[in-house]
Amino acid sequence: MSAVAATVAGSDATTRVRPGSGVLRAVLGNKKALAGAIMLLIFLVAAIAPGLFTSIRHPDTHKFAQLLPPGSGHILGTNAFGQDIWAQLVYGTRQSLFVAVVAGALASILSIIVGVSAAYLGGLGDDLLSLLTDVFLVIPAFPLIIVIAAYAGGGSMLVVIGVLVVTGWSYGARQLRAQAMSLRNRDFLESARVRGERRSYVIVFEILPTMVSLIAANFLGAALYALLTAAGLQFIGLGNSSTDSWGTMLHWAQSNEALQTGQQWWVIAPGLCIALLGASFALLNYAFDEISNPALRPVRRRKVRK
Amino acid sequence: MRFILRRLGFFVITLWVALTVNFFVPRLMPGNPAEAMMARFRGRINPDALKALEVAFGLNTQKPLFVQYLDYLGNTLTGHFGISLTFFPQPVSTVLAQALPWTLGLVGITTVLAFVLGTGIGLIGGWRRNGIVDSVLPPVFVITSALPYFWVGLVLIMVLSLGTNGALPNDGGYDPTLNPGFNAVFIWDVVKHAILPALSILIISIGGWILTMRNNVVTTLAEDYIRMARAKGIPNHRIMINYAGRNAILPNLSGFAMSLGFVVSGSILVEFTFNYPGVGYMLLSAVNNQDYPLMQALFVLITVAVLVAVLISDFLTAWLDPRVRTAG
Amino acid sequence: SGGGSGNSTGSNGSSSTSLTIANVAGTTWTCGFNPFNPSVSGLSIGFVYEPLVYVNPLQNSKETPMIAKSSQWSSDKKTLTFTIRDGIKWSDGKPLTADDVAYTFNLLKANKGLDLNALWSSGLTSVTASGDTVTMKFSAPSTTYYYYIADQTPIIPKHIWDTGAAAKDPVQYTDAKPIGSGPYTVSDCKPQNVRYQANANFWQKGKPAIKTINYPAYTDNSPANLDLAEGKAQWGGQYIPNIDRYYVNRDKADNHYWFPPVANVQIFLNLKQGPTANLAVRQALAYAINKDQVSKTAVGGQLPSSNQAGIVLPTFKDWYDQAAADKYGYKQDPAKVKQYLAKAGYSTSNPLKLSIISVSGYTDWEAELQEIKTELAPLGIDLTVQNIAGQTYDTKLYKGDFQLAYGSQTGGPVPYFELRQNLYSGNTAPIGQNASTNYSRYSNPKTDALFKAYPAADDQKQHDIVNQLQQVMLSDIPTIPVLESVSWFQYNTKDISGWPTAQNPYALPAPYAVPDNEQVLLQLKPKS
Amino acid sequence: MNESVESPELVEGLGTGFSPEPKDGPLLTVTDLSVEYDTPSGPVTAVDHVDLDVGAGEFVGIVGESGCGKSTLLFAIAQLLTSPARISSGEVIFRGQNMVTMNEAELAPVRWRNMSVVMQSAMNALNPVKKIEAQYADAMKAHGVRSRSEIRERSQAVLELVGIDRAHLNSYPHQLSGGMRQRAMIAMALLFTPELVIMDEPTSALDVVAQRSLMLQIKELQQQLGFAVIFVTHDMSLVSHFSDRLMVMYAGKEMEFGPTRKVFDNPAHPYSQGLLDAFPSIRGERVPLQGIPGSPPSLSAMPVGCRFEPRCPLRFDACATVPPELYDVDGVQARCLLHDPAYRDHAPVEVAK
Amino acid sequence: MSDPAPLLEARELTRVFRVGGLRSRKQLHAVDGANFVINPGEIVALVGESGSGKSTIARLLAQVYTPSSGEILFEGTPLSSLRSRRDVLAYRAAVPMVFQDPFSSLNPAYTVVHGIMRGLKLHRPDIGPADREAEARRVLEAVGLTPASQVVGRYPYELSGGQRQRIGFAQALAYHPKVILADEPVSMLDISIRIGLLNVMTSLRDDQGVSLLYITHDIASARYAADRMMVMYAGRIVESGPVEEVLGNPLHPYTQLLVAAVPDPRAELTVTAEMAKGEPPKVIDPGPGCRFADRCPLAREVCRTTTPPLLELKPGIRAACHVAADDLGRGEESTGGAPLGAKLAA
Ligand SMILES: Nc1ncnc2c1ncn2[C@@H]1O[C@H](COP(=O)(O)OP(=O)(O)OP(=O)(O)O)[C@@H](O)[C@H]1O
Ligand SMILES: Nc1ncnc2c1ncn2[C@@H]1O[C@H](COP(=O)(O)OP(=O)(O)OP(=O)(O)O)[C@@H](O)[C@H]1O
Ligand SMILES: [Mg+2]
Ligand SMILES: [Mg+2]
Repeated sequence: MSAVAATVAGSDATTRVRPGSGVLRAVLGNKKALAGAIMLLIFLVAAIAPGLFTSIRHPDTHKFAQLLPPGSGHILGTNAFGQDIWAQLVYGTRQSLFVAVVAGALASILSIIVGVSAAYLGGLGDDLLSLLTDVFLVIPAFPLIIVIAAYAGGGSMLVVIGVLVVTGWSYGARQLRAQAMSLRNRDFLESARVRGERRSYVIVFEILPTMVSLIAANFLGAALYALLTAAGLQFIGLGNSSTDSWGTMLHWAQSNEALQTGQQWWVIAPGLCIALLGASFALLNYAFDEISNPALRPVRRRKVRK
Repeated sequence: MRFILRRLGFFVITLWVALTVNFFVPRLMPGNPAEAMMARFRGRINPDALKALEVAFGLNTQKPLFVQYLDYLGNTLTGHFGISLTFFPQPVSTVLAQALPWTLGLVGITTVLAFVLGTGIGLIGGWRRNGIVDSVLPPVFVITSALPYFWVGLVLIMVLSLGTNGALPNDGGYDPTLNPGFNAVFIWDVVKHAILPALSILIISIGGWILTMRNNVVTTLAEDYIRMARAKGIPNHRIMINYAGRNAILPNLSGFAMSLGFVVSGSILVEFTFNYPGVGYMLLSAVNNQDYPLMQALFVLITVAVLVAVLISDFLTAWLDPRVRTAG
Repeated sequence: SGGGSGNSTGSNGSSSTSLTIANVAGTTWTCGFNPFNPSVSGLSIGFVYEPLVYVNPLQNSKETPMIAKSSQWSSDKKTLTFTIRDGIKWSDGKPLTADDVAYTFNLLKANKGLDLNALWSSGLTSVTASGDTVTMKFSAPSTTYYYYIADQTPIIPKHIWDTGAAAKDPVQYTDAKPIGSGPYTVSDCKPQNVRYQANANFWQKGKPAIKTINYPAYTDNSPANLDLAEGKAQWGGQYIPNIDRYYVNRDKADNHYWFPPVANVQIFLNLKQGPTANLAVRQALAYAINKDQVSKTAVGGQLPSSNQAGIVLPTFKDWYDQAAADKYGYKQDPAKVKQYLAKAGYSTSNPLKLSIISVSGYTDWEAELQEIKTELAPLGIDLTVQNIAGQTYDTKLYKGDFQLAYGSQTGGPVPYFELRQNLYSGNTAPIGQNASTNYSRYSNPKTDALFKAYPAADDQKQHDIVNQLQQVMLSDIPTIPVLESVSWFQYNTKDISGWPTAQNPYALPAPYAVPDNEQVLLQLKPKS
Repeated sequence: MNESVESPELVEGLGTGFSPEPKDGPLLTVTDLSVEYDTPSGPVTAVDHVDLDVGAGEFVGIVGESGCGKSTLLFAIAQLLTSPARISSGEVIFRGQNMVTMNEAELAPVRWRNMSVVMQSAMNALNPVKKIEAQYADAMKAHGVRSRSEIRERSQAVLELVGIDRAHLNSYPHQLSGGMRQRAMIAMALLFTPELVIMDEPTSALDVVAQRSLMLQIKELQQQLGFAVIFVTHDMSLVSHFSDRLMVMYAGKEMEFGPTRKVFDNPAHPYSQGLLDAFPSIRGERVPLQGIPGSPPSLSAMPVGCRFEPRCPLRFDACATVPPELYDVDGVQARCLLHDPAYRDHAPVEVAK
Repeated sequence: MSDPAPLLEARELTRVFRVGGLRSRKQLHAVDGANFVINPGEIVALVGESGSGKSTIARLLAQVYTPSSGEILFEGTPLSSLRSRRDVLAYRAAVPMVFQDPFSSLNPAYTVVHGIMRGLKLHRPDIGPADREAEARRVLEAVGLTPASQVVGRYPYELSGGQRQRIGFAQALAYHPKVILADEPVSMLDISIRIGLLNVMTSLRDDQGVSLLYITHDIASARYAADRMMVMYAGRIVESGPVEEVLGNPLHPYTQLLVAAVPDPRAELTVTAEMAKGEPPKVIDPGPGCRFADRCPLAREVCRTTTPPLLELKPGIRAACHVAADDLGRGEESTGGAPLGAKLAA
């Protein structure tokens, strides 16, 4: 188990930035994170108000001539079914983002519950929860998801989110536990108890706020995992192929030989969107990494006298 | 010794959990193995013949669940996974033996390569902090490691296979009309077929190694013992490898095993994209063919493979890091 | 990419005697060739094993004698006699006799697991050989079984199958080195490829003209498609999206396709429960779907649209009752939909909500259902598509646990087969129990009587019966045929000629259609 | 360079071979040394124009409060600063060579063989994943000692010198107690009997008893082997008995530098005086003491005049504006305007003496 | 004891920790059978080497740890009988603790006054929410963090170790405590400001009658501030008594060693012998006998077999040493430690 613990080395460095404004400032002050935040923002807008980006309301059912090239009134052309690829892309944002965010959030919550209670309980409870975490960490998730999705009949978004959460929480739990463990030896928690605070207060108001940046980093990691895994599932046809999402688009593109029949955009665009959204998570995460490990912060370059 | 026992214990428990999940997932879902059989031959077989088949293959057992569970554990441990429905009537184990070498070859070599390359680049990047390597690579690889495996595969196919008029093949493990054997033609063909899938895995997984290694090195460089090594007059390149590299790699080493799970996941998609005849691809065809015995056996196989890798890297870490041994 | 070496010497036409088949199997080969194992029978029947008689579904069941040089029904249609051709040798040189034929059928009797067409449980009572004849006795008139007996049962050599592993358990027998009477033998088998060699002992002298066949195992459509498009494989049997752009355009002179329809892809409507138990609802649905549009958008027109009578056209055009079909005039008609929905009690405030099950992974079905859903929405029918795993799908389908189900039947050489699969009450079961083919659970004594009369009837009478069955389809709407499933067939004429075409439909052209493939293989010739 | 090929002194000779020869000038001369850290809000000066000299075999103590730049000064002397720190001015002349202008290759032979470093926390300064012996061997191999037996012998000799069983050569750092680790570090510094050993708070992590015993041992070794020591601490009383000369630093500047006894008996700088007054004694009468109110200035907001001015009990107007220089007061250098002839009249009697 | 009702009293206070793995039976005796009292208005110094159990005693008193055995009485009431939240809170208010490590005892997510404000809310209902900030400023200034307004809005990472340590002390002051458990409250303070906080402690005692348990390594500062002193070694209290007596005339060999080791710039270096080598004391599963015996130059056979009890060897002075007890006989002559010290120096 200790070997596993080593993977999160560095995470026990004190969280140096306070929650709220601090995180915001850190993100704004980091170029990479800023780029990530801007990309995420654009996707968010597309998810909330797709109408801003396209005038087509129902990209699945609104049919045009088939196989139109890009331009020609369709930014990315139309596909073999006569659907406008750009419109599908825009409307696909919502579900992809939704799955990523919801599964990411639920997995993070599960991570927090398991990780923090393992650290806080200590003793046998910790041993069991840690074992559970490690087991889930090691069991290859994607094959398991495939097996579950195959049995569960794929399709339903609920099932997909469910399996993503079940398989996606363990990494975060391990990190949060390590962090909480390092907090456990920190006197401010004991100081709070000596002050006379209740247990619940200690957990919610003393422990959690100090882990904000790690929790955020975890959420982003889990969301990225959910995004990619869900897209992978949809791509191989284990998702609900009648919903608008990027993974589904890729699935259709692949099963229609899009690359070979001059519909490259049908493949490139949704993949690029997944990649960009994923990159925006990863870039934001970069900032949180730097927050929780000050050693990683960039230093200014300067000519050094020799 | 205690350490080894502990790790072995973890291995056994994890395996048991995986096996148990594997046993109960199908049983929590509608349908039963006999119906799976039926599904496989839908429309091509009459119900009477089917009943006879069920009997012939012992699919109609009505044993209590617990007994089935024990049977299952026993069979799994002895490598008896039953009969594949897709490759009827071959035993699943034979089918697995066919797919395994491909995955081991492709994913194994690529993962090790990604690890070695990534760690090396990360070491240099972290060592020459703010150097060219360090200022370009991290942002680039932050992005590449967030790419979907299958999509990278598709783009590579488009650019390097279709774009070159098939100079690099984009499907299968080798040209099926060649006769497999240890001859140059065949081996070259296998290598050619492996290039694009390997590249996809490499592109995506190397970034993680570069970044974590770089970060570890940067953190390690702040340690006093590095300064101490410099004070001792040890040449820079030796400090980089013997001190910074060696200490920074430790967390990565256990990460290596951890990440195998992710790489295996990715390789499934890569194998799917390239129709590479490995374990992951077989898993998906098992899914498509509703070949549940095969599916479950593949899952067990992958789990065991990852577990063994974890075990190996644990021992390796313990061997390299004395603190782990005693901390237990 | 991994393709065949079919025309490796293409420029120098005379020596191009090898053929590569591209037909996605979804798996690699197991190198078993047991013709009674449905997973691998496609690799042995037609190549190695032959039927008694070839029955061509595309030419009104036209017969081509193979192992049997003739056959004869008794007048009561209860006894069938085959005369076995002289001078046929197994590929190991031993002669093929009537004994082998009788042995084959009696093996099926002894091993139910081999009797895939349920011959022995549907009336066959005995099979005996004497001299060069084989006599089969039935408990009832059974002309409809002729197809299964003569065409669908491969004949195997007794001297191989009654010894060793085969004798011990013929069901699980691998048959790795199959001995048959067909035009080819297996010369080499790898999981990735089966190679066939012309059978030197084949009874038709000078045939086959193509000496080598490669049959690679394609686990996925795309590589097979690509090999076809690039001419590396010459005989294809699969769905290629955008086939004109993808396939034909690459080599307009030599890349061709022809998709003769064979059966229907249809919507099964649950007649026993839910909204579809109401005829008006079924009628509304029948008028709601624009089948041509489904064909066009979902599959690029590669599958033609079906008719409500359920007669596959043009394959069975002789059986089609145009007048009856015109009377009903099923085609998309919003006014009629509205009218029937109103009759069934649905309106905009109380819209009809239906769900349809389909198999996940069948992307063509998914695409078709997407289109249907799109078409139904503006007509006030809210369709939910559930793509579920095949196993779950089957369970639901068999047990009647669905509202609508998208699916298909296997059909046969005449419309009778598919209609019987759909409508005969003997093929159904109460909700909750397994129905064998009649999933809508249609049951009507009058219809059943028609099916019972059919085997003993003469040709004219049989047409009559099929006309009445079409009436049932049109008026009761137990299922809604949407598209016609076809025999997928792509072929390359650069180096090989003799392919079946719409003008000369001498056999079902798909490489996976057995034993039709034997007919094709016997016709193919290297171009010189 | 030619030092690197010369064979190391025999272990047996450790005790006797070296005699501090006062060559021409002191062993180490630091002049006008300044170190800056680049921070996001601009460079800050952590060591500000410090002068220092160390004679052969001399024990020089440096004291000062936390953060006043002691470690930075040491690392600057040993050329061990890493980004974001850099030397912005001054030179470090060691054995006649200016270390500041030497490159890594030129420094390598000097390091450890002539000048070694003992760091504050042995736990961090020893590589946790290498055995003690391997860490000793690394240092020796870097200086051309190849023979295995010689490496082993030497390692054992130095380890025993500091009173640790030779068996511990095979231990990993975490298997040793804090005191033992610190001793092992000191032993490592003595591998080549260098002329100068730089020690950065080598005892501050230990408790009083262990601290005392280690100090005694260091002093004993120094007298036995004759190397010079620069010893940094924030605990004045710790060096009071051991150092020959003492430098008091405050906020990056040296405030007072002179023979230890003189500084203790007669502090020339109000800050030194304040420090001494802040130490309660365990002997003699219990008298109420007064600390120095306030706290050291932050590096980014240095007072323009005397850096101690805001806290100084003896400050006068000019202190806030005139930066004092080092004045020689009776053999002691002190940076206080009170010793400037121009401001002498401001001096209260007690301080001027 | 002269006082009938000590403020805090420990009786046979013991705390063992299980160390090692899950099934390990090894026990670390951090505190073993400690008996002591803290009276109103006195500062008791607790000194001893690192790991001897000083912090553990403080934590036991603060109820961070529960005793493995033995009992703590607060104003005569056993702590184990405090059940209701009100009683517990009352005890918490009366006996606050200042933690050893200022880097970890402040929550990095909040401004430094968070602890003070929460404490006021919990323990000083008399102060309304509006006045809390003023009160917080008052206690901050009391510990020398002037002007308090500059400190109030800061986060811990913006303060130096010394400043944080004073925040911890201010927090304890805010509750109107009866006893402050101060675990090395000045260890991180620079020498120049350390004495200021010690003066705060003494004036608290003198002006408000607050008692303190002052835990420290720094013997000189203990002498400066404390009235009584307890010396710990390896989990046991080996000597206790009035500060001047214990330091001027140490009875236990360990105390003597400790006193001799304290550097003093004003005094001559007296002891030059190599001292106190050898292994650190064994606190994991210790056997019977004096735990200092292995390092003690005076150890006898009995020291290794019998645990010496903490006996009152002189009025008000207790020591746990067979040798000292023998030397002093049961008589009360004050021959003192001179002969011992001489032997030690030899
Ligand atoms: N990386 C850095 N960036 C900016 N400032 C730094 C950095 N490292 C040190 N400093 C500053 O340089 C000054 C001197 O630090 P240094 O470590 O030399 O102090 P010190 O006297 O050794 O203190 P201590 O007694 O705590 O070891 C401090 O004020 C510190 O804040
Ligand atoms: N929670 C714990 N679990 C296990 N062992 C502990 C725990 N807390 C303290 N110990 C052990 O108990 C012993 C006494 O520790 P304690 O912290 O009381 O010593 P201390 O005298 O305060 O030392 P220091 O002067 O270094 O602060 C030590 O050996 C320590 O390792
Ligand atoms: Mg320092
Ligand atoms: Mg302590």
